[in-house]
Amino acid sequence: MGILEVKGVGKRFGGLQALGDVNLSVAENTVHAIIGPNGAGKSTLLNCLVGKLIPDTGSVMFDGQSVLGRKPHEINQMGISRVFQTPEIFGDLTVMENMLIPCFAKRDGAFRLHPFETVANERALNERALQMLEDLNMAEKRHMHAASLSRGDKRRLEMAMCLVQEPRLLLLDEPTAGMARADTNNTIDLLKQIKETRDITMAIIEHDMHVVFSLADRITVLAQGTPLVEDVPEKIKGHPKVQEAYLGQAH
Amino acid sequence: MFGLNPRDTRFLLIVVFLTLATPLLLQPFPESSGLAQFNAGYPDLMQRFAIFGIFAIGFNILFGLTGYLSFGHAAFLGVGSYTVVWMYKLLGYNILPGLVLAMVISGLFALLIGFISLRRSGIYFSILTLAFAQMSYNLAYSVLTPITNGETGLQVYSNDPQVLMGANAPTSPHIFGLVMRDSVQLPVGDWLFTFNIGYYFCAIVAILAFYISLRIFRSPFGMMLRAIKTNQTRLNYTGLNPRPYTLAAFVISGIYAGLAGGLLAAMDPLAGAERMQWTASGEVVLMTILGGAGTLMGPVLGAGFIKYFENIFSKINDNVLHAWFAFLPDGLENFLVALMHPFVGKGWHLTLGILFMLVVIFLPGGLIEGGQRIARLFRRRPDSDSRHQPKPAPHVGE
Amino acid sequence: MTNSYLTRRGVLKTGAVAGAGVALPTIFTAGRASAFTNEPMGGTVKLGFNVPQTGPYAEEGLDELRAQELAVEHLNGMGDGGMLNTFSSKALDGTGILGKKVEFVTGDTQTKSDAARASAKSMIEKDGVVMINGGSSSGVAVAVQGLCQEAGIIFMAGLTHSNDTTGKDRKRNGFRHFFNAYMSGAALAPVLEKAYGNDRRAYHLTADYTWGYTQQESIQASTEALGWETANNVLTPVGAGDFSSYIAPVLNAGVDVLVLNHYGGDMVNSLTQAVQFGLRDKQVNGKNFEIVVPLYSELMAEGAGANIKGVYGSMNWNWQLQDEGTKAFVKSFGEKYGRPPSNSAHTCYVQVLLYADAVARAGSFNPCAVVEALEGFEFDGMGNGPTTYRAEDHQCFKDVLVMKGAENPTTQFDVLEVVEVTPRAQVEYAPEHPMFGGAEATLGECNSGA
Amino acid sequence: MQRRAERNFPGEGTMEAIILQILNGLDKGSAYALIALGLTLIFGTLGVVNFAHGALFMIGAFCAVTMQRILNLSFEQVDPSRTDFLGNPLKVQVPYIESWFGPETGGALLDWSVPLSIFLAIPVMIGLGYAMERGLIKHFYKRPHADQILVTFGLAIVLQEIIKYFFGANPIQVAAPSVFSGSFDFGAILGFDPNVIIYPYWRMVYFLFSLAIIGAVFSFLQFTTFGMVVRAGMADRETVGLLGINIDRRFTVMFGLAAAVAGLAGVMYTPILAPNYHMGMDFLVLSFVVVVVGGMGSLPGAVLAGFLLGILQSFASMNEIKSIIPGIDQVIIYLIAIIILLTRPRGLMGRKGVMED
Repeated sequence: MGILEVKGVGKRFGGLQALGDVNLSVAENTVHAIIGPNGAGKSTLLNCLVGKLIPDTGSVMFDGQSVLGRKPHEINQMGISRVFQTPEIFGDLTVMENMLIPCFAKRDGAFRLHPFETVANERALNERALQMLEDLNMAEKRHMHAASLSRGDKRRLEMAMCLVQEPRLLLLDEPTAGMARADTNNTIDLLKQIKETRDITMAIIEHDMHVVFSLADRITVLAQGTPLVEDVPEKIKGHPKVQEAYLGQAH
Repeated sequence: MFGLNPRDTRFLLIVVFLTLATPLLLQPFPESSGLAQFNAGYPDLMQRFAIFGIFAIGFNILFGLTGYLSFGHAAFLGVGSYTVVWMYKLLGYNILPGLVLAMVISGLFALLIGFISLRRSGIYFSILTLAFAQMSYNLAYSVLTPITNGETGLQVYSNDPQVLMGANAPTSPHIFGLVMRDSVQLPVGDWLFTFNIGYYFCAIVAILAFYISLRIFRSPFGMMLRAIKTNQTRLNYTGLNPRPYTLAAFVISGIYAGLAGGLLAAMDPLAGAERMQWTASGEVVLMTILGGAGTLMGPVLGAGFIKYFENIFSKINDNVLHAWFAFLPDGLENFLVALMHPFVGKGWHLTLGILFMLVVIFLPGGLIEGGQRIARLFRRRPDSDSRHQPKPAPHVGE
Repeated sequence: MTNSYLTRRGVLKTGAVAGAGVALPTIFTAGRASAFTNEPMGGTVKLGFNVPQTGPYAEEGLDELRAQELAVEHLNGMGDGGMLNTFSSKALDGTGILGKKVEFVTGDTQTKSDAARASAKSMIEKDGVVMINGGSSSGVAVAVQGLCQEAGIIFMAGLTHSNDTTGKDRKRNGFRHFFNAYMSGAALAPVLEKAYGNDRRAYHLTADYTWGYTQQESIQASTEALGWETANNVLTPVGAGDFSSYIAPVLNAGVDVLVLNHYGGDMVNSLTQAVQFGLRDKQVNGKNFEIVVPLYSELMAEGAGANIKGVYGSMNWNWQLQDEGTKAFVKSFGEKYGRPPSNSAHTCYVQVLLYADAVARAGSFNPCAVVEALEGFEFDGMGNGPTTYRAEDHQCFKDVLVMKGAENPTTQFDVLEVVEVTPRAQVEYAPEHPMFGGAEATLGECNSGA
Repeated sequence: MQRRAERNFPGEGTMEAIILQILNGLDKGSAYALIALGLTLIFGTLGVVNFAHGALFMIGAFCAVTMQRILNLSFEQVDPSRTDFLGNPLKVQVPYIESWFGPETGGALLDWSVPLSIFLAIPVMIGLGYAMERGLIKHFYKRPHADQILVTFGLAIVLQEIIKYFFGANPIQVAAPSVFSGSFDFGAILGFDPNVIIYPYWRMVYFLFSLAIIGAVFSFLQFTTFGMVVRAGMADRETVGLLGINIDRRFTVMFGLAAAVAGLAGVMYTPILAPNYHMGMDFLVLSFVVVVVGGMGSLPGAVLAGFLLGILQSFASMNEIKSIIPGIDQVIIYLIAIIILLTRPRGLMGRKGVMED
């Protein structure tokens, strides 16, 4: 029984069957990659997991509870964090403030009105945020505006913001898309470091085989909205169905 | 001190000092000089500075922090005023019950309007708030005349019940006997300073309002509001629902507006429907942007700026101009008067319009940025070589 | 009333006596030197002219301002003296008021009661005026009148036509020279009867605010007294601009008279549009369809252009009158500004003179003395014939003009012509008339601020 | 305060009344639609909140006044037989145009001053729009909407104060050509009793005129390459920019076009509504409501919303409806706006993501 159980999920957009009968099981403390050619339904699946889309059929269970019908922020509170293709951070805020928001969210839940408390006085939270920044080598940039960070640093910051919430499941949506080789390698190293130092489950949606094969414990190949195969990386590499799916999609 | 860091405490103390010293600071020119026209240290205008300062501070909590541009905040101002005058009519001239109730009622009204309007964002939100406020205004001006006294404005009549009014109670707004209109005047040489009770009441309320807004800016709540302005998606995926936060900000700013409206009626016991018109809502938007949205002091400066023009420039007529330039030869005098004529008196709108444009073109951050630039001129630039180092984020509120 | 408004000039003087520059808060509200608000101490006295300088009535405000400046000139003995020469009271001698030179300050009411009060307050608090005059709407007049009552200075209303100003909102410190809605109705009715008979069905379009309500009520009462029937009264939003959807139903309402209880831009638009809809070319019940505009102003009549031809209305005064006072005023105004004065200009001019005269007769600027001098004051030579300031409600009683849009105007200034001067007796009413607040309405006590 | 005489005519003539109000609504709607169309062009193409758009409408109206003044330029002739208000001999103004072309042709030109002013308004408005965009708005594309509001609001005040300086604050009557001054019996055409549905000629002219303008704008955007590029730019500015097309230059032209549309709406509206210097502000709020109800960035939406609100406002002004809900005509526009925005999140035809942040 995995921490995330996707059973028979289907989703239509008008006449287009984006997802049809997807079954997926992500085991705890593993890195599970979902790969597939363009239009395979990877992003749709991800959006179904985080509450942005509601699937037409099937169920999505996280740690034994259904996530369907819950809003994104409620799903996050269940312990699922998401990293976006282009880093979503609070550009106008400083790096430190960016870190503090998930800390408060974690502590206070969905809403707590605290107009007379002072951010600076929340010692424990500040220390935790700083610790996380240090872990990711971002501490010396904590007073910078997030918008002025480099792209790689933005990714790092976003990752830190997700990790500081101590999620049980981290969803990564093409974390290296559009990155230069060096940045990609940095990101891989970062993810490896996270994987090694923390008890965390990760689900990665990725295009880049290099990334996938450096990280994943298990891989699901998605094509035309249905899973083709699911196996360990070594087996996926030479799998005929996978090659067919990718070659048929020649690009 | 006061739960603030030393820097903010210093800031607050400066604000307190400036507010309390306003009657002196706004009276820089001797009475007999021609420039006395520019003195603004008389009670009514000082009260307006404080009151519209409160209005703008409150508006800034919504607009400056969350970025939600409400075009209907004047409705809360009007509701506050009407509440206070009705309390005069029903209970008596003590302003306290009215002010408290004004905050409660405008808060409830804001809760209702905010709950509906915040379902939309961007310009759709702005138009929803505008629509609510315009409906309130139009109805108050016409159909609701029995409650609002329409165009004339709600006022107290001698046959109103005023059940709590004692036999010797003052017959104008007061707080436990301290009459708002009373003043102490202090002549110093050719200067004349007026210390008005009403002003000091407004000033104390304004300082409190400012202090609360400062605390909100520095609080986790304020940080959440700024986060909403920057990136709602990330906030959602961080486990936070932005709606309660924006609604809370909307209600808080509505309460500020209601308080400001109540104070207007506390200084002058009449509530006119025009207070709710879209131009009044637009005015507070302009004040906030003009001063510098999202900064602590900016909106207050903007409020002062606009009210100063409205009250001082509109009173300069040709006679005054002639008096100023009387020392010049006739031809030059007439030329200068003719040159300035379109910009003062009935032309004060023109001057204001031009200044709006100049400020926004040359000072993108509003008046507050102008102040910062001037301050920078006087400050030594110690780190001109460290320009390439990461720039620390400016402290919010500067 | 507690003492609240202080004398600026007065305090300066006493302050100087107490030892120039000694920073002592010697002057609390109780121990002041002056006997009433803003008592003029030096050689000058300041009056406040609070008129709309921005917004829809800016032009009217400008004309009021011209007249007020002229009045100040005449009071100070400059110019040709204007109506001072024809005024029945001879207390003023062209040396200012009580020997003090008259100065004035101006402000912008913006035709909003809030802004008007702010402007008036700054005049009282900053400039130390003893009297405020002007305004172009009833809302503003009532608001400023209330303020002047509280502050303890005199308010001489400008153009305000609502019954309320000297009705339910009357104040001891406020005076209105302008006529009111009731008088309009009373003056118009006989003329309408003569012109259109007494078997008519009228349809009212009424501006949806207090002035509109009182005017409509007055006109309805006086026309119904003739035997007219009031078919309908429709309230229209102020500043609606396009009145077509209110005018169109008139066509089929089976009525033969349309009464437009509008003023200013609303009047210009509703009248123009009614004419465009062909109302005036229609025959209903065998009679010509007619339009009536109860309150005219020449500035607005100019805006309505040719549409106003033959339309009846009423006015407080018109420059085309031929009495001596009018001629003198039109001459000095026309020579100075190159145009004849409007009736709001006339009212403001006369009000300034009346105030000055009352001060001169009372021998004091004390508002209570001025009130006493003005109450029941009878005068003549101010263009309206024999006039009385009634003591009970501070309303002036005088003849009312019934006007008609001229068929062949020669200039932009004579688009209206005087049809009849309705004698004063016909427009009088009891002070406790129900349209004027009934028996409950009182002036209250005079307030001098002391 | 309710002092109405109760007397209605239920049932009788209901159909006629409805047709009349539809006609009135179409006319109001034409004005709303034209203003909103121009505003949407600016919103949609440039992403600029233009608070000076009402002022452009007002300037258009004053083009008609100016034209009338120009045609009326006169020299003075002393007429000794008459006197002016001061008793001096009357100076009669004789328009040059009448002395040049003779009273007949001259008079006809004067009579047609409103349609003639279109020829004045087009270059003036395009020029003004061009100058505004190049001189001011251009620098505000990347600034926050708040700054755009402040600067255009300042500009609107300046424009209206300039007009006030030259033309005064009073409404100025500008008459339609006398051919159109009357009204015609619309009901008779539809087979109703004569004299029940009367409609002024000029309002019909205005309605047809606005249809023509709307049609012209749409076909311009639909059928010219210029229009295609602009439409593409409205959809995705960056991509079009990447194609090497100078989209900015075209947007400048669009600004001129939008100004011209607003101006023409103003010119032709003058016989219906006597222009005054603050009419722009009166229309400003309304036009924003119309645009937003139509949906940000949607031209058909703006037109649709204009007509819809115009017609609903006319219906709300009917006595029958006002007697049920007093004051409904005062708030109907806002009420409809609220209902539409709550049921359709982006107005009638708005696109996702336009001006939502």
